[in-house]
Amino acid sequence: MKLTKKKAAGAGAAAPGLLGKALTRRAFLQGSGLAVGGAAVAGMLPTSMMKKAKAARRIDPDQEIREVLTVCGHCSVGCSTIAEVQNGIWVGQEPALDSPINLGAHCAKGAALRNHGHSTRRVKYPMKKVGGRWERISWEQAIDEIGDKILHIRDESGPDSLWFAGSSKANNEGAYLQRKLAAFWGSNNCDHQARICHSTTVAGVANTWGYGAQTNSYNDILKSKCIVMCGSNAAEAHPVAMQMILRAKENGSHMVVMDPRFTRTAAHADTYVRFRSGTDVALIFGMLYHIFENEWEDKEYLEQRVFGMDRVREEVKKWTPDEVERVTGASEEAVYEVARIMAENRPGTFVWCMGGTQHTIGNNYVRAYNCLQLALGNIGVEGGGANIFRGHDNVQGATDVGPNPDNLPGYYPLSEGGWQHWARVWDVDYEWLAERFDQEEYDDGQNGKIKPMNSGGITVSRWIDGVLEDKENIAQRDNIRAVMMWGHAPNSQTRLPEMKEAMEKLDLLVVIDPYPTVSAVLHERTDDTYLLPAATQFEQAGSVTASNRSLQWRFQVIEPLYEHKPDKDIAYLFAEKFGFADEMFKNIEVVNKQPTSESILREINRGTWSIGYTGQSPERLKEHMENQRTFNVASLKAEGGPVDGEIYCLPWPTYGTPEFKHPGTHVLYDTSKHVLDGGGNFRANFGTEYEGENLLAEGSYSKGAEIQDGYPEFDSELLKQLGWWDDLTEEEKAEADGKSWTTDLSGGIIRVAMERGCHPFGNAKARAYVWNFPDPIPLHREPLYTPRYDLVEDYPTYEDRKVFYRLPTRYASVQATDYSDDFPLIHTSGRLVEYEGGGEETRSNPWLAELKQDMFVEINPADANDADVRNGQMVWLEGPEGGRIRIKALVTERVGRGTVFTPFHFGGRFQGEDLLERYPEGASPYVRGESNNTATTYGYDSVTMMQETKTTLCRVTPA
Amino acid sequence: MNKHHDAAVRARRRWRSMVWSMMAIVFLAMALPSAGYLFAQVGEPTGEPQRQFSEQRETNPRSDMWRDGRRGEGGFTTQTGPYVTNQLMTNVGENYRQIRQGPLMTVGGWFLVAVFLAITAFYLLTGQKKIDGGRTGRTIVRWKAYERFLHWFNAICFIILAITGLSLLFGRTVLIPIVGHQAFSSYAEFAYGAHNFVGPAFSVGVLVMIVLWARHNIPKKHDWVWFKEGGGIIGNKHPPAGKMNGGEKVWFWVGVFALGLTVIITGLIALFPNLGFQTREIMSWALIIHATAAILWMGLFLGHAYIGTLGTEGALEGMTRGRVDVAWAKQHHDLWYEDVVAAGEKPVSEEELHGRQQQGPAPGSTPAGERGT
Amino acid sequence: MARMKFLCDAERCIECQACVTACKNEHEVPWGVNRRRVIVMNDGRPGEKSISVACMHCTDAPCAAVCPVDCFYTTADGIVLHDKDLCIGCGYCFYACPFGAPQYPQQTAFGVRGKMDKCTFCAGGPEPVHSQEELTKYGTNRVEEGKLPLCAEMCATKALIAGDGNVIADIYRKRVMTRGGRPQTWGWQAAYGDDI
Amino acid sequence: MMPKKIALSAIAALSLGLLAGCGDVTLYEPGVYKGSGDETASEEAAERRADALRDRAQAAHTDR
Repeated sequence: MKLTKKKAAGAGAAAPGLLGKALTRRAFLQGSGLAVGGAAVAGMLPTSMMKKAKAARRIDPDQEIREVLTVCGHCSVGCSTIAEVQNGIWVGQEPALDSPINLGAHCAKGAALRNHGHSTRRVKYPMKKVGGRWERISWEQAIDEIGDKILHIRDESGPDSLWFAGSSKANNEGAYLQRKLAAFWGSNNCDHQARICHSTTVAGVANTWGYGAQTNSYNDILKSKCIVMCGSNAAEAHPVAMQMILRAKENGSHMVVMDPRFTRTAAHADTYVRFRSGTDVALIFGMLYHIFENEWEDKEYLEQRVFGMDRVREEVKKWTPDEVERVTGASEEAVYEVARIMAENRPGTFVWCMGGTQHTIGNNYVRAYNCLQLALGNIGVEGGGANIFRGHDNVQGATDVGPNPDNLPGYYPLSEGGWQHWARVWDVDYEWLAERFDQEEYDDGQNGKIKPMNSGGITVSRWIDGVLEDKENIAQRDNIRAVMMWGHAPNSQTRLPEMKEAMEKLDLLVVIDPYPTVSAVLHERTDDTYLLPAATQFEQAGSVTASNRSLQWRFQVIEPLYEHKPDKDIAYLFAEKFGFADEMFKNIEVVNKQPTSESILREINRGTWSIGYTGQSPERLKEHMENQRTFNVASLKAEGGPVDGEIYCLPWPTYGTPEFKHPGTHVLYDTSKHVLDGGGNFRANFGTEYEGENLLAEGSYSKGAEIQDGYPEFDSELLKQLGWWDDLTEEEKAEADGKSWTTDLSGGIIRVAMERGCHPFGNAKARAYVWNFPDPIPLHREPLYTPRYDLVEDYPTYEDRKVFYRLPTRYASVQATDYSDDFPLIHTSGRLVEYEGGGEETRSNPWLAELKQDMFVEINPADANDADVRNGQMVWLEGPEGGRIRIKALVTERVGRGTVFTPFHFGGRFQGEDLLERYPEGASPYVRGESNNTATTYGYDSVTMMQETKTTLCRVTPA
Repeated sequence: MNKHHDAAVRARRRWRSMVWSMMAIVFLAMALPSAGYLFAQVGEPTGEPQRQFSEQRETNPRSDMWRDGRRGEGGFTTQTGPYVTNQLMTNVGENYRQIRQGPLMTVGGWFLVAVFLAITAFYLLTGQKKIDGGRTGRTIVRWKAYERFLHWFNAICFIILAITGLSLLFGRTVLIPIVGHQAFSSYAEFAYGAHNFVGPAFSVGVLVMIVLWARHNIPKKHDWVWFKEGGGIIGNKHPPAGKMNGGEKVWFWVGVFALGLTVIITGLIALFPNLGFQTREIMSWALIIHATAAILWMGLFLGHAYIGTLGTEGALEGMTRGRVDVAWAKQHHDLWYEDVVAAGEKPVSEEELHGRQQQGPAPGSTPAGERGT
Repeated sequence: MARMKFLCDAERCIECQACVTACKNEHEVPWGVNRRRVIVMNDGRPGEKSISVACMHCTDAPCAAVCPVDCFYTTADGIVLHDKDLCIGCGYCFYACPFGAPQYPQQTAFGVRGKMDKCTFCAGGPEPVHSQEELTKYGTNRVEEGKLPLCAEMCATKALIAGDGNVIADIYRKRVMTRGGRPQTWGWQAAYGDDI
Repeated sequence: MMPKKIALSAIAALSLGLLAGCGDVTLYEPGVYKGSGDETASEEAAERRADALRDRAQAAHTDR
């Protein structure tokens, strides 16, 4: 009926100007909330109710639209995007075509970012549970009550009875303050997602060649002649990285995917190898077997730059093709083929993700990959490298400067030296800081005693045991009694039934998050439970470190919605309540109880010499963001423009002060470049010799180095020996004397070393043999829950450990029981492209939630027939520790026979029960489902406490 | 008496005018689409004759998959929604388009025009078939009130459905040129709704009719004779017929029963997509069959309506008053008349009828024929 | 004259759904209505390929041919648009479209569907450019701002490309030459006829 | 009978006339849309934005 419509249209056409002005932001939010909510609700109701779904967005064409360049918060690729803001409302999203990282591209999550500026499914204001019901409270009341309770617990049980999870989603400034808050509180009991993400990578890689980060970059893959992806499903986890990978493939690069599951990434590979989950070491050594057999290794490289490869060679000899096939299931032809491709196509890059890290011997996997790349001479070259795709948007940054239980920002150790350094940076008295900690000494697990200030705290993967374990078995004063989940989704952790128990045992549970997360609903607590609304990344400014170590500046898009507060503000409020705000924020600019991101980053710049986080001043980062278009996509180097010659967003290490203008390091350990140009070599972090063997590089050095051989790391003594001491200015001398390059706050040692072409961290060999690890040579060990119990005799796990990160940790005693008869299927897990992490924020985004509405398990047709299960049917998936989940079966050949796959993003249902009632009203996500981790099992990496999620057992029965 | 007679005459006139206007609507409905062809140039066929969905003839490793994709083989999709298909591409739609825009619109349209013209020509040539020897003045009950209600209910529904249905099929060609897009869209929205809501009611009516009247329409031997003599439409033969003659039985079985059920079933398939079993393929074929059957049915309907009204003197009364003249009964349905008389029914004259009516409806054999007029 | 087309490069498409959510984001398309969808063929098996499908803006559009109220029109640069004021929600275009592009807000008894909704190539509809009516009924109008459909602009791997047929054919041809393979311009012949 | 026929034709003609009066008379041409206009559908509009769109396609889709 056109006539009536025309009339309405006419009226409407006149309205926007008036309405646009009259419309307050709050009214807009309500309107848009109704619309979006209506839409989603309609989708769940019978379709006849779907009429309500209608766009309610208003854009006034006559008013100015502000464009804000920001960075996606959903994975580590670091995609820029342009937010269009009008009247404080995020009205549009445009691709940032100039960004050299994504060239405007996004995945499902990135393309749906704008919803974060509108979502009503959030925790809108502070809430607490009173008699089992959520009640709204004020921020003042919340901080007051929580603070009092925590202080009370501290009085009774010491500072270590508070454990808190920081966040890999906080920006560098937020994450840094989280670590600093823990330090000033007097405990190392803080951790974040990196523990259950890439901790084994960081440990394995750092101990092999120096730094624990991705050596090259997504962009650098364009130069690879061969791309091997093992345990990485980039098409779903890092979709925009696939742009570079597929471009490289089009240019003739060979793409190999090795994975137990035929992933969406595998679908694009030239070669795909399926093998049994949990056998990477055997597979990689099977490849090395062929490489050594055919003398494909880079002998000169090994001689000059690698230590201990001969010892690895001995182990590799055991991995004959027959044995490899027996253990992994991969045929000799397949393994030989991949080895040949890698050998014939150099440089080649090796990519791994959670598939290679989340294992009880994850550190062995990682080092096996390293050995393979070292043998081929692929590390430290453009197009080569270990391209370790990180998970969260700032997991690299939070690892570098954030809440880690086992080190201080910049990977400074928990030893007195490390603390002294940071006390100097923070400008606080070391003694005062030390007194904040529990002064008792506890078992260090190596027949010694250690103070909590110097012992690694309880990890995020194990906090449950910190609550549930007998007090006598824990190497600290008392159990964990209060937990603060500050930007952490607990359903990404294993053993949820026990977590429920632990949560219920706590004296206090505080959840700080934009969304309620599973922490708010898993348990049946009635009181002493708080929800504090934290702002999303788009409601605050700050720097964020992508997987390639680039620190992009994320400009603030909108003011925080509702009563949300940025992480840094929350940190300030707690510090104030705990009574050390003045000390903690001594050198940080605080405006109206809100610390500024810029001043926090400057403090980070002043302290983190060890990893070169010192050159990335906020001004430099912003300048880079503003000149994105000037950067070359393959080299990430600016060609002309105001930042000519610098690498995009100064990937660390960017040594020296901002004024020193180090260009950032695109490819780590690359000897073909001058150190002032981002060149380098392997780090001398483990002394100069081991058992009489030289650990320093031999005849290999970065371009233009004045020392044309290996050399140890720089300190004032070395400078003096070399006769370079007088290159320092007088002020530098005063500061640098007696210091090393990592603790010299003047940066003089670094400056002089680099100006002479030398790398401040020395020039050594990479270690294929890591003597300080449980398995110096990476060994294959069967998973704790293995379907091949017959192999346990040959490849057993470790002995149980009494104290490991303060907790007893079981290995052999778990493996002692054979579960493979009752639980015949390998249960492995991974990501979906639509969701991220625990999934709460993405499942609360209707544009994403609509795409995956059911939790499911992928099961091979043969296994489905064995279990009498049809496609689409509801099934029970049960783990050997008793946790079980009721989910949909997806019968597919994507998984091989004997393996099932579940995504880990779901939550809001528990063992068949819907937890909807336990969410604060209106804050439940659109899609709820069983968390797969309800059915996962015990198992922790022998170096880092990484949880085992990729290889456990289960059985599937019709529900 | 006279007064009564006048009243009866007036009533009859009223009835006639009603029926005529109804007929006029029907004819207009038929005529409008056809008339449109006079105004508008007949559209050139818009599609290419037969589209090829195979894009590459060379073989390549994945050609099988793409061929399947083009053939409409389903894939996997995470999108959900009532109108989401998991097909990359399907040529179901192309078939639908070709048939609808091709034979259905051209052949179907011209078919209706041709039938209409043929009937007009026939009428102009032969004129109305009169009652042999004139009316006797005595009448006999032919259709009871509920039967007449059923008939006219269905007739009205049919006409509404026909008009609205034809509007949706031919409106763009015929009406848009006349009334423009907007007016037509408003009308079409109404027509579409009317069609969808009258349809189910009509379905019920037709089903009831089939159940109630099937027994009158069981084919008999004498029907064969009726057909051999061409139904007596031409010339002066009076082939034998029971309550239903051969022609009416054809209308019943071919029209009401076969085409009716076809139209109803296909209509319901198209009308209730929320039942869930309907794929796009089933739906589009349902629409094609629906329209084809409906057009055929309308053709038959034109004949039925002509014979029942203009074509035959005295036929319409059976459905309006419910009573027919004895002469008409003997002429057209001799076997039935004999049966009725044998069963004890006595023809009644107008006078007796009115007299009886004055005393109120007589108990027993004769139903209240005039009630409702 | 430029002729707007979509092209989805199956060698690049990784089924990441960015195109789908970009569309939802840009036009606030309600739950249950999908202007664009991704189809995976041979899901989970070697040879798996995915394609993003939406309205292809056909040269001789079947939807327009069967529409009883003639509500479709083609812009001079080849974008097939429709007028929701004229649409009666009959569903014929859904049956006719080879790509399953037309969507409706409802699916209920008695054939009530609501006004048809489909990809507009981010070119809005017949309402005044950038008006609230255009925004609510059809979504934003990017083409008028000199921008291309957001789905294509945001594609993770630049598999989905949109724009003037000559330009995107050029871009695609270069890729195919680098690849040394044969082109797979999926859906082009069906949508645009033989002269590509 | 003749008067009835004439009456019938008259009704038909009248109805047509009345219906035609409902709106502007638009003569249909196959394939040509004559509904409410869209100013952005014209040749001029397409011409006006062609260059911008061409540049945008290059910017958005080429592998820089």
